[in-house]
Amino acid sequence: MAVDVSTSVYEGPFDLLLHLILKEQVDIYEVSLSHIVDAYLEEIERLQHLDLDLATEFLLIASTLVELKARRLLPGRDDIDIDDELALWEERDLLLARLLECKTFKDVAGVFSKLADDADHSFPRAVGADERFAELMPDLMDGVTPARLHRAYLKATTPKPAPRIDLFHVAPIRASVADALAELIDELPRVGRMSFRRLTSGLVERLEVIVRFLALLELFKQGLVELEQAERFGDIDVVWTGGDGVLDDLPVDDYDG
Amino acid sequence: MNDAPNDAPNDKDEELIVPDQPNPLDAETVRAIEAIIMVAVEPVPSELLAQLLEQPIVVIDRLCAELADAYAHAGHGFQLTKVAGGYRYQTHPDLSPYVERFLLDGQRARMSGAALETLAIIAYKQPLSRAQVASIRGVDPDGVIRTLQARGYVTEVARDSGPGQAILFGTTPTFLEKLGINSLADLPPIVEFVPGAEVVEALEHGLRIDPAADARG
Amino acid sequence: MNDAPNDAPNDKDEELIVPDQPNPLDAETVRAIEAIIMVAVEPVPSELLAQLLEQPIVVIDRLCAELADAYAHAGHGFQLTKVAGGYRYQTHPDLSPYVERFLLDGQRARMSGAALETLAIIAYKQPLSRAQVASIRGVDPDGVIRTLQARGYVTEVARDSGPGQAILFGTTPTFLEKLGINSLADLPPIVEFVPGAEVVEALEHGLRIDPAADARG
Repeated sequence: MAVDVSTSVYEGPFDLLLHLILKEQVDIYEVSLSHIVDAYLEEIERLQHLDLDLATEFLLIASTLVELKARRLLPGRDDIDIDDELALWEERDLLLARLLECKTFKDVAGVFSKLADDADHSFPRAVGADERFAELMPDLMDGVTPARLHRAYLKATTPKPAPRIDLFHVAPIRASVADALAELIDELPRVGRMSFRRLTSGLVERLEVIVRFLALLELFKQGLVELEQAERFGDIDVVWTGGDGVLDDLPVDDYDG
Repeated sequence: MNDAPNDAPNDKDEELIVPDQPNPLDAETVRAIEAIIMVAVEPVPSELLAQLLEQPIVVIDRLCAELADAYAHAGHGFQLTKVAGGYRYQTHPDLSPYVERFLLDGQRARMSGAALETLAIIAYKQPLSRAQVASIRGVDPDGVIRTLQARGYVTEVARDSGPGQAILFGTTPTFLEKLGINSLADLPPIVEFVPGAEVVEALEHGLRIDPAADARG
Repeated sequence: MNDAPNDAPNDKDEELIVPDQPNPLDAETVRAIEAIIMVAVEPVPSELLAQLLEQPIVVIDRLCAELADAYAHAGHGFQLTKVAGGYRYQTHPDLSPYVERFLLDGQRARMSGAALETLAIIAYKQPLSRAQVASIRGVDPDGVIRTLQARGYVTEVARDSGPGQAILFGTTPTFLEKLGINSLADLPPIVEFVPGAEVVEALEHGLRIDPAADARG
C-alpha cells in the first residue's frame, strides 16, 4: 500500500484518515499498521526533518486506528455485549460525522483561500485627511501614558509561547513517562538538587523534555521533590526530598483523560 | 446603469456621475460621499454616511452602488467597494503589480491550510470554543487560533456559560476585509459543501464494522 | 483639457478618462497612476511614478494633468492635486464641511491595541524598519504605521544602509508632547526578557488537560 501524501495535504490526522479512506479505498480494519508506519517514515525521510506536530498528529491517528482495530481483534467477539456493540456503532458514527464535518470545512477553506487571494489584489486606501484638517483629527493618544506605552511594549515583545503540546498528543507515548520517572528516581537522590535546565540538557527532542517534565510533576505530586524558582522566568531548581529509600512501583497517573 | 454620459450635454459636472439622478441634492450627497470615504482610514458604514449626510440609509446605499458602477464603467484604477459593513476606496485588482511595486512590502502573507480551515470553522460556527474547533479538525488548534488572533481575524467574543467558562471565538471585521466581503451573509451557504452521497458512502465503507469485512481479508 | 467625453461612443472604458489618448498603454498607465496615488500616504513625486511605470516624466505629468482635469470636469468630490512635489488625492474644498463633520463625529478616537503596541515598539527600538516591527509583532504593521504616520506620531527618520534601503521609522516631537514627556529617556526603562520564559510557559500550558481530550474517550 503506497501512501503518497504531499505535505500540503498532510495537515492533520483526519486528513490522513480521509486520505486513506477516500483516496486509497482503504478499509481501516484491513490496514496493516506497520504499512502505515512504514509509509509515514518514508514521508518523514522525504521531509528531511522531524516535524513534531506532524509526528504527534500521526501518533494520534495511529493510536485511534489501533484502538478501532483492537476492538476487532478482541478475543470473544462472539460474546460481545449488545451495549458494547452499540457503543462501537456509536463510536463509528461519531467518527463518520467528524470526518464528514472535517471534509466540509476543508472544502470551505478552499473557497476562503480563493476569496483572500482575490482580495489581496486590491489595496485599500487608508490615508486619512490631509493637513488642512489636522486640527480635527481625533487625538489617538488621548489617555496614552508612558506607563501604558511601556506595558504595550512588554506585551508586544514577550515571547509568544510555542504551540501547546498537550496530553491529547502525548498520550500515545505514555510509557515513556514511566521510563523518565525511573531515570529521575535513579538520578535525583544522588545529586540532591539540580536545575531543570541541567536535568534536561542532554535531551535533544522537545518531546523528551516534556516527558521529563511530566515525570517531574508526578514526583512533585507524590511529594518526592520540591520545585523552586528564585525569580519569575528564572531557572527551576529541583530538590529531592524523597529520602534514600528505594522506590518501586510508583503509581503513575493515567494521563489519558 | 450609468452609460448615459453621452445622452445630454454636460452643463452640470455632477451629471456625469449620476446622469439619471438630476436631483442636485443627490449630486451634492454623492460628492460628499466621495470626499468622506477619501479621508477615511477604514470602511465607512452606510449608517454613518446616512447620519452625516442626513439621508436615509437606502438612499446612501443606492448612491454608493451607482457610484461604484460609474467608477467601474469609467474604467478607473480604483474601486468603491462595500467591505466589512462599510464603503472604502481600493485599487483595482488588475493593477496589483504596479501597486505592489510601489508599496514594496505590499505582498500579503498567505494563510496556511490549517489557518484557513480553522478560520472556516470559526466563521460558520461562531461563537465556539477551542475544544469545539479541536473536535472538528481533530488537532489541537491552539497555535493556529493564536496566529489568527494576532492577525486580527478572530477574537474572543464571549464566554461559555457552562462550567469552566471557555473562551468563545468569533470572526472580526478584519476577517471580512481579508476576504473582501461585506458580511458573513456573503459567505456561501455551508450546505453547498456538505459532502455528497458518494463520499459518505466511501467513508461509511471505510469505517464499517460489518463482519463481512473479514471475508475480504 | 478633457471636456470631450461626449465626442466618441464609449466602447472602451478608459476612453472616458483620456478620450484623446487612444493609446492603450496610456490607459493602463493612467489607471496605474490612479491606483498608486490612491494608496499613497505622502504625495507621489512624478519621478517615482515615471520610474515605477517606465514612462518619461513629461508623460506622467501630462497624464496627471489630464486626469486632474477629468476629475474636475466630472465633478467628483475629490481632486488630484500636485503638492510638495508630488501628486495626491484630496477632498474638494467645497466639501470641507462634510469632511469636518466626519472627522469630528465619525471616527473612532481610540487607539487600537495593535496601534499602541506598534507605537511602543517604534518608540523603544527606533530607528527601525517595517520589517523589523513585523518581526517583533509577528504581524504586518503596514496599515497601523500608516495611521500613526498620518497622525504625526511617527515619521520616516532615515534609510537603512543595507540593500533595499528600507525606510526607518522613529517617533516625532508631537509624540513626546502628547505623552507629556521631554525625551525618550523619560520612558520607563525596559529590562530585556531572558529567553526561557516561553519554554516554561509552553510547558505549563502543555500540562493543562484539554477538555477536547476528554471528548475523545
